[in-house]
Amino acid sequence: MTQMTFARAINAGLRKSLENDPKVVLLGEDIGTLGGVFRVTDGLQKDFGKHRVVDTPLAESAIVGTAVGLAYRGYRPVVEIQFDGFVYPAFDQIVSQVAKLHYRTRGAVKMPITIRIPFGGGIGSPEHHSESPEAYFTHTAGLRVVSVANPQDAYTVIQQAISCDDPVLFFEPKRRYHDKADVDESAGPGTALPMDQARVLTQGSDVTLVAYGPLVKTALDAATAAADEGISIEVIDLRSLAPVDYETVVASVKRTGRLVVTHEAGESGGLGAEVAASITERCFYHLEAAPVRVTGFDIPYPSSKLEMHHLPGLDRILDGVDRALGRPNSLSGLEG
Amino acid sequence: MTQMTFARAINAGLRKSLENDPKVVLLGEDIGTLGGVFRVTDGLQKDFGKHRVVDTPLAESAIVGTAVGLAYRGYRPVVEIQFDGFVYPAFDQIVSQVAKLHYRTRGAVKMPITIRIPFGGGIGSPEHHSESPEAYFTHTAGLRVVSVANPQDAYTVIQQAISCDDPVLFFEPKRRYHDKADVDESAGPGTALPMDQARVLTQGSDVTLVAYGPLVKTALDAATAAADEGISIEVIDLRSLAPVDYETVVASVKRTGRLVVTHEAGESGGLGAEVAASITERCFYHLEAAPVRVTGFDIPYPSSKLEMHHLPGLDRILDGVDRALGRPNSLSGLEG
Amino acid sequence: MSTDETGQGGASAPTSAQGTSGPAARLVQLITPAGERVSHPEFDFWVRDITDEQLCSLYEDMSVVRRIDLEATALQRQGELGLWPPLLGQEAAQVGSARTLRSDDFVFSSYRENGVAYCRGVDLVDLLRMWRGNAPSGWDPYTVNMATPQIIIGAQTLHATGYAMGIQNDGADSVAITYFGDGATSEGDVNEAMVFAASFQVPVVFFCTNNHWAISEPVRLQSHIQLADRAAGFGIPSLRVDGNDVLAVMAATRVALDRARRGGGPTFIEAVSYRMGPHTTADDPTRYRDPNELEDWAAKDPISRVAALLDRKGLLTEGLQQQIKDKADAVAREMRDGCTRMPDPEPLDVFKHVYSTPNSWLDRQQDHYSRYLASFGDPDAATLEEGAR
Amino acid sequence: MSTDETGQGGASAPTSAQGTSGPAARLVQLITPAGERVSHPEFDFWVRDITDEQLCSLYEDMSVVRRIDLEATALQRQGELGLWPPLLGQEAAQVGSARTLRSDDFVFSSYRENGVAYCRGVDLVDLLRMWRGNAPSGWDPYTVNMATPQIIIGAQTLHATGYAMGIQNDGADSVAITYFGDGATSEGDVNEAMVFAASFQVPVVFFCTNNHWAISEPVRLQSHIQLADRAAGFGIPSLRVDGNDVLAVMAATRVALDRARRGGGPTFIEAVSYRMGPHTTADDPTRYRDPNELEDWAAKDPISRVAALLDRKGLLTEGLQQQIKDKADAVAREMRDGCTRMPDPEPLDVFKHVYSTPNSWLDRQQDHYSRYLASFGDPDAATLEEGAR
Ligand SMILES: Cc1ncc(C[n+]2csc(CCOP(=O)(O)OP(=O)(O)O)c2C)c(N)n1
Ligand SMILES: Cc1ncc(C[n+]2csc(CCOP(=O)(O)OP(=O)(O)O)c2C)c(N)n1
Ligand SMILES: [Mg+2]
Ligand SMILES: [Mg+2]
Repeated sequence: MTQMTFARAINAGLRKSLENDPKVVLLGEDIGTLGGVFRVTDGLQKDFGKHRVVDTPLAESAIVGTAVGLAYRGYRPVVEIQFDGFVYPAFDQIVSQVAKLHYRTRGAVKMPITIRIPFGGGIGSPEHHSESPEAYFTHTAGLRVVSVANPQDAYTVIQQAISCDDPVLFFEPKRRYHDKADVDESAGPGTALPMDQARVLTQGSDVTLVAYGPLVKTALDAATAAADEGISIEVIDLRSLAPVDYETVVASVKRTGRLVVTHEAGESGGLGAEVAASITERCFYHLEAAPVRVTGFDIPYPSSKLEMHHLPGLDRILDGVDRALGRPNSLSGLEG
Repeated sequence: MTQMTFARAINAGLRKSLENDPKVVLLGEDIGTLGGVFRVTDGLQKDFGKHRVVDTPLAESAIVGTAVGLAYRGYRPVVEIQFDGFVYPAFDQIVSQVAKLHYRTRGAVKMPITIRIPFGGGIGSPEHHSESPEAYFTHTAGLRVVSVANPQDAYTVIQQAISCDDPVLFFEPKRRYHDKADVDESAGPGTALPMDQARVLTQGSDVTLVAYGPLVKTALDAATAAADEGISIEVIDLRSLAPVDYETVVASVKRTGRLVVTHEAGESGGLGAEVAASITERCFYHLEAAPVRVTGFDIPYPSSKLEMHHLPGLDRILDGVDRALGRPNSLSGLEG
Repeated sequence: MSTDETGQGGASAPTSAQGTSGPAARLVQLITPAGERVSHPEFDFWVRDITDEQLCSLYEDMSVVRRIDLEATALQRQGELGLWPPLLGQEAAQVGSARTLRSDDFVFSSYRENGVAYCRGVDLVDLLRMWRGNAPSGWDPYTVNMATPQIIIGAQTLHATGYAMGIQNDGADSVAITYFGDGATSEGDVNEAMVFAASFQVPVVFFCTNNHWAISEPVRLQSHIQLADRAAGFGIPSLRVDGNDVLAVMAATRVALDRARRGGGPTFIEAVSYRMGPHTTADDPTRYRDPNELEDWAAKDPISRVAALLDRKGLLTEGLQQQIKDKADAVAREMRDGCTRMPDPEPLDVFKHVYSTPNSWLDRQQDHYSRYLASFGDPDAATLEEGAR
Repeated sequence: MSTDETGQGGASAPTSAQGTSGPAARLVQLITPAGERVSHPEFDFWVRDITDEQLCSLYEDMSVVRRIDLEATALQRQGELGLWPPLLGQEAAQVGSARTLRSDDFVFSSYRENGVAYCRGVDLVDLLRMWRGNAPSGWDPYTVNMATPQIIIGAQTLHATGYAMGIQNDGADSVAITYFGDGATSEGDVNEAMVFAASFQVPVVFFCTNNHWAISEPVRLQSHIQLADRAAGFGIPSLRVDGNDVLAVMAATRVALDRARRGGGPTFIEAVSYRMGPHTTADDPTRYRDPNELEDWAAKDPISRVAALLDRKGLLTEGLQQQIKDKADAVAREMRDGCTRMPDPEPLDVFKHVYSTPNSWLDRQQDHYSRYLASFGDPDAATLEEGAR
């Protein structure tokens, strides 16, 4: 066990992948000499060379597009998109090429590309630096989408993503980069929980609270706070956003009868809608209330002085829990 | 009243907008001399000149990006994306610029840009020509998204979109381009139903069937077929996909107690998830069954010889209706 | 239909040809439209090994490619294909370049390079699979080292550049070549590909077929200057060749490949040709194209000029012509038969190969859909249900 | 802080300067780092009207801009701003170009052109609004004809090109100018912008500040050749100037503006400068930058060379220096006061201006959120609830 930050844990996982497979190459802006603007790739170019850890020109479509070419050649490229808001210039290559080439070539060409994206808000940044674009990718067939919420998962899941033969979007909750925890570096990608499975973090009987990435910590805090009021929350860290491990969520909701989903992304068409709709389909006769979404608003990410209003915090999540439980809440008395 | 095809009706609407407002300009690939690959802009360059109807170089990001600049200058650009699958290179300009500039400039700069996208399948085309990318945009704050299902709406809604001060993505169901109907050309954008409102097409008491774009016709056919079996379906043409006119859908579901949503786009994270989740939130105690989604699969659009399997047809919709009604259906006996 | 395994170039190559770049490079031509072999101080060197026999073989390949193209167009008209993008008029550009490639070079092309695919050895029926709507692609790229057609304009140029980064990492001396059109030069991706290729000096050849049209848009709308001149601004040398001259195309491609193999980085080739047919079988060029232009270019036909050259050399014998006709007939027949006999795909094929590992969302949809099919009591569907995974 | 309303150019302009383009254009310099005014056969003409008084005024603007920049950096260090992108070392490129613009020209810049914003007359407090995190942008673009900063690298070049299409349609003689960095030249958008600008020959100036770094990446990673040479490949003439020489920058910008106003289309300017500070206040350049490089460039400082020139001319009086110091002090004070006194935004501001017309989804979210705020019994929240629309 080693204490390390979230960012350091990803770094350690990347290092392991670079060591274990000579076909792993890292591509991105400022990932080499600088070690990334968040230092996630710190030291890797020095240790693995300029051909394994490549500082690229400033062009996101090209970064992903050349990763496709490298994959054709048998490589396993790991791409860094510097911030969430800069993934859109690469959208075409991701959606029309990375996601579809395995299908389009009838399985002949594999696209074992990992696209790392620091995402989410809460760090006081200017526009385009705090977005949560995951729903664009969870709606894209051919991609796998994961997010991690603690250093241990960061360490193992990044390795699982890299060794997966399908393309994986790996969303890193940037406001948790400095969180520290023990990491068991002997936990290999093979022995750890598979990356497409969710994890139940706290057992609870009153309501199921589904979160991922940056809000897992907030959800756990909410569960602790609720416990004081005698409310028992089962917190699930989704981990895999596409596909969602509905088996785990369904099992929980069948017991609790109530569901709250939370994310930073805007509500309409967000992953919460997908989870709510699917759980309703699968648990309709077990549900005692409509699933509740506690999410960011349908707005461009706001200025940093206002971001705490946009981001679901502990109180808003508890308000959502109250709604799911039919307890007094901010919308009491309002009709649908 | 004039009989015209769907494509012709859009052409007539574009012509009206060009006539009424000198600031309206059309931009796109092959829209001038050729009149568009679907002939939707046929004759417009001849009549309004090369500065109003502009054949652009082959670069989608630039088409949308220059439209942004034209909007800064007070123009109302109407952009054509040749096929759904070619909108992704423009994704960054749409999501980070078109959608956000009004917000980012605190209302100082308006983005009255209309982006026309022929979408959907059923025309036997090769890959990238039959996609349904609407959910990417309905999840993007700052955009309005509409789709139309008949020539009359095509004629009026395109004019409403162009005169709207917000950016509008206008999805045209390309497999309906040749459908003919009477169009009342005296119906102005001001007198017609506002574009953000849904329309109830058939009154029904057993189940609410929500569709948009190409599947409205299929939904109506399903309602007719169901009527023979004594099932009364209320078909709603959503028209506005963002925001969805939930008032209209809620009123219907509160009467029928059952909801089926259908679209060609893949199920997971599609607009159907959003509609199902929102209707469950607002009508939980009126729902007698879980909302049912009848959609395309989570796959890249398949080869044309298989597209009828992917596309929701009349029978699959009726199977979904049976599911909503608890009648025997293809999944009978299956547990969630 | 063969690939060029002979190592071209060497120390004696005229160096100026290798460095051709900069504005308004002169159009390289080795065979005039009238079939005259004109000598060229730099480029003759690069085709010095082309024997009469090889010339005949190039003539054959171009003729066969034309026949394939016409047959496919006919198949489309007869309802056997959903769509076809004719390459009529571009045979020299495709055959001339493809025939210079080694089998370990890798091709990333657009939808129009079916002549290149033929030269790479793609099975004739596989060539049509996608256009018939039977499958999302026709062949396994690794069996012929050519990716299946790219429809997203310009996207493949980045794939070629990335592949070339891989070649460089591997220390190999093969080359990635990417084909794209005049219209494609306007897309961001193509320009970004040149940025990356130049920055990393990787072995990639940008082969731009300027066929003068991007659907209805003339090349002048994309650029007021020659497309070959685009490359210099990225630090990439370029060549501008008569794309209807099979020898000039070979020479230019060899210059580029040679440079790439020696670690000299990317080259941009503009092959000036003409799209004699419609953009695709769905297009009607009479709406936008002056028929005189077509006539002008018909006089520069890439195949008839080689016929004329062979004739001058006394090689255009009846025997040769009959042999080529027989070959073309056989190829056309094989293709047509294979096309019309191609079995339809199975319904549950729609779920295949989306992922290479199990996916719970999709597996459930497949399960539900096979139950749906089975609910019609369709015995086929029931069978399919089992065989699906 | 004034704009250049005098119509420059005219029939007597030396024509060769207007046509400068092609590879390796020589770096234009009119003031040496030592402050010597060197004459130039073509470019002198374009600054022939610059009086001593104007030179002093340019000196003042550059000095004030530097002070603004340093003050903002200090404000960030003191926690008053969330982030600041210093322009230290780029004062001549920004002031020299911005001062040649007419007020009806329109600027589309990146985040670093705060000196340009100052010259356009942007309010000092508005300059900081976004960096403080108070609002998504600082000013109304139409009051100063300058768009607020663009963070998406290169995106603004397309906006400028589109705006210029609008100018052309309107038959106006104003110009759109877009600022971007060396790194930005690799983005597809910048290249597509050149394609459109060249195709339509619209009045736009591409002003590329080559400050040698894109965060930690040296310019050589983006291009092995001079950035100015990129433009020729698009059919766009280019100029390469000493970006630390305010007169050379003025001259080049005037050439470009003059060409644009006369219908001559776009021009690309590479202003060769240096980012003396970190990329932003969040950056640590010691991780990637050789300190010697910084020293070399310090010797080419854009402000001290004008001081030296003024000194040679006997114009660098104590009076002038005091006057400029007073001005800079006053500006810094006004900015600091305005910054620290800036009222925080109201919670429900997050919902404002997403749309310009009512939107049922958002209106409901706003309603729910104000109820939520009110549920805390916060009287403020209750008030906000009413005043929100
Ligand atoms: C990104 C994208 N935009 C638009 C299209 C539609 N489209 C298909 S072919 C074509 C013209 C391409 O012209 P060019 O690059 O010259 O190649 P050619 O067809 O002449 O071989 C267009 C616009 C597309 N396939 N992809
Ligand atoms: C599309 C996009 N990708 C990445 C970034 C992150 N980023 C911000 S500034 C910068 C470097 C820009 O360098 P340059 O264009 O030279 O401008 P400079 O900062 O030197 O003024 C990068 C990579 C971004 N803002 N936008
Ligand atoms: Mg072409
Ligand atoms: Mg820079």
